[in-house]
Amino acid sequence: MVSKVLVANRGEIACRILRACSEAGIGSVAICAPNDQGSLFTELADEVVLLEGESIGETYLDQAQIIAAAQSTGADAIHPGFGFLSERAEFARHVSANGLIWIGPSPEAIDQMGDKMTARQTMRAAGVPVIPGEEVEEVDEAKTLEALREAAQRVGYPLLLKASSGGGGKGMRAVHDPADFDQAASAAQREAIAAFGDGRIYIERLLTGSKHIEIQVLADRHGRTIHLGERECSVQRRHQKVFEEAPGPTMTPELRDAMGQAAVAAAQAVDYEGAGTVEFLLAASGEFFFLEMNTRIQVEHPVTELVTGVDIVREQLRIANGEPMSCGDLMIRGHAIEVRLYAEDAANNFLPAIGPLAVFRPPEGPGIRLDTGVREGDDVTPNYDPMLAKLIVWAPSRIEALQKMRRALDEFVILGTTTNVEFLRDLCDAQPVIDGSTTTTTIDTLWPKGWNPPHDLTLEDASLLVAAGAETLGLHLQQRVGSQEGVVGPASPFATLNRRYP
Amino acid sequence: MVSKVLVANRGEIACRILRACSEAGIGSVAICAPNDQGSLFTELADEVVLLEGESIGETYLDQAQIIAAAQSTGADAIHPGFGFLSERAEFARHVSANGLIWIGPSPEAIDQMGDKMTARQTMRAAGVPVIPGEEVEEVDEAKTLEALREAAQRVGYPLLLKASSGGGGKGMRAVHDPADFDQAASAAQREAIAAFGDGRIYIERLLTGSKHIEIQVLADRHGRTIHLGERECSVQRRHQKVFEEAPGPTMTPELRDAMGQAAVAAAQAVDYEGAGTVEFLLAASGEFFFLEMNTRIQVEHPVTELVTGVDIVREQLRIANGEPMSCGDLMIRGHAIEVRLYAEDAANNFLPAIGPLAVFRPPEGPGIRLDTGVREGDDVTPNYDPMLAKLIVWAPSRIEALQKMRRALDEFVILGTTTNVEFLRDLCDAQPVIDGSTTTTTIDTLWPKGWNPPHDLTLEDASLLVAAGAETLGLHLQQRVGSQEGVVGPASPFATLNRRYP
Amino acid sequence: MQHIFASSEGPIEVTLARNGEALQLSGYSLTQHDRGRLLVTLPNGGKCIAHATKVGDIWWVHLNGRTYRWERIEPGSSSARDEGGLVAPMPGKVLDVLVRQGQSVEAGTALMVLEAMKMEHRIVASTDGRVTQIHFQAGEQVAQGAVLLDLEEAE
Amino acid sequence: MQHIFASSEGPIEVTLARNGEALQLSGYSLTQHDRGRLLVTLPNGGKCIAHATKVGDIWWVHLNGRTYRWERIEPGSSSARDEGGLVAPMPGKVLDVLVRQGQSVEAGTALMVLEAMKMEHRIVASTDGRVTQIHFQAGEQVAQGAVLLDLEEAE
Repeated sequence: MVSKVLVANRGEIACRILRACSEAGIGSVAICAPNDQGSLFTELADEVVLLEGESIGETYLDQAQIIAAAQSTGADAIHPGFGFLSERAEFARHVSANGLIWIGPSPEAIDQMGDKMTARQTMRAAGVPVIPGEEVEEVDEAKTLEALREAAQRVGYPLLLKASSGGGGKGMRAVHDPADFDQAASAAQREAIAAFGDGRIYIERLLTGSKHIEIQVLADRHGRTIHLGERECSVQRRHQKVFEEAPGPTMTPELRDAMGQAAVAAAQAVDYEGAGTVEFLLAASGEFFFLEMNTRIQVEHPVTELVTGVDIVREQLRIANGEPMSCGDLMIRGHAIEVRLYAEDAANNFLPAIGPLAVFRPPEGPGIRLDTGVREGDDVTPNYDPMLAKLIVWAPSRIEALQKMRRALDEFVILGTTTNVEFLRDLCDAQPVIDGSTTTTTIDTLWPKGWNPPHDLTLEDASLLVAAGAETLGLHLQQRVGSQEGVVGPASPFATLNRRYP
Repeated sequence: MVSKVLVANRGEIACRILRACSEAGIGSVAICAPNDQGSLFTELADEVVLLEGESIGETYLDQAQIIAAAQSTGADAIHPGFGFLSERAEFARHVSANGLIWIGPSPEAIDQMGDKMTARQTMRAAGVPVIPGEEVEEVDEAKTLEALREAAQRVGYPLLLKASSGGGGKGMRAVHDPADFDQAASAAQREAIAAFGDGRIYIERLLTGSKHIEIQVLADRHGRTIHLGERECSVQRRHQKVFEEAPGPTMTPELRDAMGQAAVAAAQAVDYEGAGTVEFLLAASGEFFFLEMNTRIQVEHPVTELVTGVDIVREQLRIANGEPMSCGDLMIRGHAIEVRLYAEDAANNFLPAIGPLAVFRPPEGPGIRLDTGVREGDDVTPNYDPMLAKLIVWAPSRIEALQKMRRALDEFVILGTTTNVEFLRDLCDAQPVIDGSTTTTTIDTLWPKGWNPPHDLTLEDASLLVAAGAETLGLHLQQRVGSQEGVVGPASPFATLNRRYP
Repeated sequence: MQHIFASSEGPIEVTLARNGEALQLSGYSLTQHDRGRLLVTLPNGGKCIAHATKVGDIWWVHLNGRTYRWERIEPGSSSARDEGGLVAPMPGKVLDVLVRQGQSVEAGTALMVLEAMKMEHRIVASTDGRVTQIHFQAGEQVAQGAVLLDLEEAE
Repeated sequence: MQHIFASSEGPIEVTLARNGEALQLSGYSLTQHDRGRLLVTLPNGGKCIAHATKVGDIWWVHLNGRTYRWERIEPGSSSARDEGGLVAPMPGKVLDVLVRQGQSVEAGTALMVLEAMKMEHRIVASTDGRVTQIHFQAGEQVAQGAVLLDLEEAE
C-alpha cells in the first residue's frame, strides 16, 4: 500500500510527481542536493531530506543515501522520475530488497530494455521490426576503436553511434563520413562513460528523413496492457527533442493501431508494469522500426495527457499500489504541442547558458500548461540539465494549437538568462512544422549553418531606446534585489530540521 | 468579414477575448477607462483607446464613445464580453447601424430574452416549462410598492424579487416572511435603477432545495443550433455563483438530452445566433423550469470548454464571421470545476475588499487554468466588480477534480487584499459539495450565521512568529516597492499615443 | 527582537529568541528560506513554507493555505481601536441615514446604508448605545476608514 | 541622458530627448507603463510593451517576443572586448587541450575541449593566428569568463 512516496528526482518532474501525490492524498518526501536548497520542488514536498555530497554522483545518483532517506522518513515507495536512477535495474532491485515499492517496471524489464542489444533481440522475437545495426563490447580499450571501425564498415554510412545504456542524446553522434568516425567514436565513448559509467557503444544505420514516433503504454497488475496513442517528436537538436506533439500530424487510424499493437506486444514481451514508451522510427515508406523502450515516465508525457485525458503520473501511483488503472478506452481529442524551454544559446550551437531568471513571466490563458521547476528570481547554474520548463498547449485542432503556441511564446518573458524561446517561436513558423512534415533532420535542413534570430532593425533600435530609457528612468533602482539574496547556506538549520523530525 | 475586434469590456474576460483574437490572427482594440490604465488587458490588445470620463456610465457604458473608438481604430466588430453593454439590445442596434459586426445575437433576441416577462411568454409558447411568477410594471412610483405587495400575495412565499432587466444578483432579494417584503422591495428597486436604469421588478416563486443547472448553446448562421451540455452552478452567495462545475454531478444522459433539447428549442424560438446560456432550476422532483437566457458569453464558460473541448470564444468569432461552427458532436470527458476568486471578506457577509495585490502567486501544474485580469502589484479598487480571477481545474473524474482544486487553493498565495480563497477551500470539504448534492441554499444551510475561517491555534501562533520574525529579519526592507509606483497619470502620453496613431 | 501586534483581545507582545540562524518562539522555529518565503517548524516537528509581506503596518502571512493578518504596533504609539466610531469599510456613497442624532439604538440596528461596488451595505450598531454624532448625509461620498457616526456605548 | 552601449561594431552612443513624460530617439518614443514595463511607440505609430531589467551592466529587453541584450559602458571605462583571449563560456572542466603553445592555427581549429552541463564543448579559434599562451591543462576546473588561451591574430 503506497502511503508516502519519496521522489528521487529534482526540477520540473519532481514538481509534477509531488503535486500528483498531494492530490492523491499520498504523503511525499523530496531529496535535495545542497545546491538545490530553496528550489521550487522542495516546497511542494511534505518533507525534504537534504543529501550530503556535491556532485550528482554523490547526491541524486547515490543509491544508498536515497534508500536511507526513504527509510528514515518512513516512505514506502520510490518514484524515480526520468533521468538519474530511473533506468538502473540495480537501483530498482535495491529498492525492492529494502521492502520499498518501486514505481516502475521490474528490474528484469529494465535490464531487457535498457541494454540496446538485448532489447533488439527481445523485440525481434516478439515480432516487432528493428533497425539494422550492431553493438561493440570490447573490454580492451586499445582495441575498442578498431572494433568500432569494423562494425561501422558492416553497418554502413550514414550511421549513428549510441551509448548502449544511454538516453537523452548523451553519448550519441551521427557520422556521415568515415573520415569523421574516429573523433566521433572517442567523444561518444567518453560521454557515455561520464554520463552512464558504461562505455559500450551501439552502431545503428541512420535512417534520414524519418519521423520519430513513440507510443505511450500503460500496464497494470490486473492483466491490462494498453497504449495511449502516439507522440511525434521528430524535431530534435543535438539528438534531443525540442518540439513534441500528439497526435502525429500525418498519423492514420490504421497506422496508430499497427504501431500501438506493436508497442503493446513489446511491453508484454517483458511483462511490463507501469508507464513506458516504445520509440519507433517511421520511414518515409510507411515502415516503422523499433528504436528503444524507455522504461519510465517521459519528458513529453503531457501532450499525451492533454489529448487522451489520462493523468499518467496518477495512473503510475495507482498501478504501483496494485490497483487497476482507471482509464477507459482510448479517446483522442484535439491537438497538443510541447516545446522544451532550455537555458541555451540557440544562435551559438545551442550552448548551455547560465544566469539569474531576473524576470520569468510565463504566458497565461486557456489551453496553456506550464510544467516548470523554476520561478522568477531563481538562478540557472551549470550543475544540472539546462531544461527550465516545458510549455504545452492544447487546442481543438492542430492549426489552432500552433496559433496558441505562437501566442504563448510571444507572451513569455524571460530576462537575465539566454533561452531558446525565440528559436522555438521561429520553429512554429517553419514550413515543415506548419505542414507536419517534420523529420529527425528538420532542424539541420532548416538551418544548415545554425539558427540565428531574424534581424528586425526597427525592433533592435527600439530595444536600444528601451535600454537607454530604462537607465534614464532608473528602473534598475526600483528592481527587486538580485539573485544573491536569501540564499540558505549549507550550515542553515534547514538541513537539520528535516533530519531531526522525520 | 471580421478583421479587427474592439473588446468593449475590461478585466479577465477582456483578456480572454483579446487572447482569442490574437490566436485567430484577428487584430484587437481594447478600451480603457482612465482608472484602468496599466491593467493587464490593455497590454494584450494591439491598440488601446483611452476613454474619457470617470464613472462606469461615462466610460464602459458610453455607447457613443465606444462606437467612435471602433470607428477611429478601423475595428469592424465589437465583442461585448459579459456585464456592461452585453445585454443591451439598443447597443447591439447601434453597433449594426454603424456598419459594425455585433458579436452576439440579434437585438430582437436580446430584447425577447432580456425582458423576463417576454422571455417567459416566449418560452411557454415554445413548450419550455417556466416557474410560476409575475412582473410588476407600475409607472407611478407611489403605487409601485402596493402593486408589488399584491403580486407577492398571488405568487406566494417564499419568493424572489428580481430586476426585470437584471443579472448577476444585482437587484435581487429573497423574501421568506411578508414582514420583510417592503424593505426588500425598496432595496431591490433602488439597486435595479442604479445598476440597469430600469426599476421594473419581477416576482417569482422561490423553489428552495433546487439545483441551478444551465445549458450552453451555440448557433451559427448555417442553420445549426447545438448544446454543449450542462453546468451546475447551485452554490451561490448573495445570489451570485461562486462554485461551478461540468458535468452536473447528479446529471443523467436522459435528463441532459431533455434539458439540452429544451435549451435548443429556447434558442431557436428567438432565432438565436452565437453563444448563449439557458438557465434552469432543477427541482428535487426531477422537474426543470426555465429561469432565463443569458444572451452572451458567461463567466463560467471555461468549465464547459474543458469538458467538451470546444473553444467557445473562438466559435463566437467564427459565427460572427458567418462561418459554420467548427465543433462536432457533443463529447463530454472528465470533470471541470471553477471557483470565482473575489476580493471580499467571506467572514464578514462577503463585504467587498480593496487593497494592493502585494503578493499574487497562482497555483501551477497540470489541469489548472487561471483566467485572471490582475497580476502581482496591481491594486484592487472599489471602482469595479471585486472578481479578481477564476480558478478552473480539470481532471478525469469529479473526485480527482475536487482533489486538484483543494491542492490548487492551498497553493494560491494572495497577500495585501482580503480574498475568499479560504472560504472556497472550505467549500471543497463541505459534505454537499463532496456528495454533489448542492442546491441554491447550500451556503446558507452550511453556514446559517455566516462563514468563519476554522480556528487552528497552532497555525495562528506560527503566523504570529512569522510576522515577528519577518519584521526582525527585515523582509519588508527587501520587498519590491509597493503599489503606488509607476502609475501612469491621466496626463501621460499613453492616452494620446493611441489616439494619434490609430 | 520584541514586537507588539494588535489582536481582538488587546495587544500581544512577542519576544523571539535567536538560535544560530533560527528565530524561536515557545517550540516554534523560523528560518529564512528564499525571497519573501520563510520556513516554519511547528512544535510537533511538522514544517511549512510561509509567505509574508508587509503592507502599511500590517504583516500578511500565508501558511498552509491560510492567510493571517497581524497589525504591528510601533512601540509608543496608541491603538485607535476603542474610539466608538463606526467607520466606512470601503469608499462609497451614503444612500440613506436611518437614525437621528441622539437616538438610542440596540446592537444590530441598521444606522446607515452605503453603496459601494454597486452593492448596498448596511452599517449596523456594534453595541447598544446612543448616536452622538452623524458625520455624513445621504448623497455624500465617503472615503475608506471615514468615521460615519459616533456611538456612545450604553453603560 | 547620454548612454554608451557595447555592440559588435563598437560602442554606440545614445542621446535621448525628453518630451513631457516621454523619452525620444529619432522617431521612437518611450514612456513608463507600469513596474518594469515600458510603452514604446515605433516610428510607424505601432506600439508595444517592453519589459526591461538590468543584470550587472547588461540591460535585458523583451519586445514583441524578441529579447535583446545591451551592455552599458560606464563613461570612462574601457571595454574588454578586443584582447584576443578565448574565454570559457560557462563554468566547467577542461577535458583536452588540442594545441601546443606557439602553434599556428586557422580560424575554426578546435583548441580545447570543455565539459559543462554533462556535455562536451569545443573551443575553436575565432581567427587565423598563433597560440601564445595556454592557461589551463586537462582536468582543471575553469570559472565562467576565465581566459583559456591567448591567440595572437595573424597579420
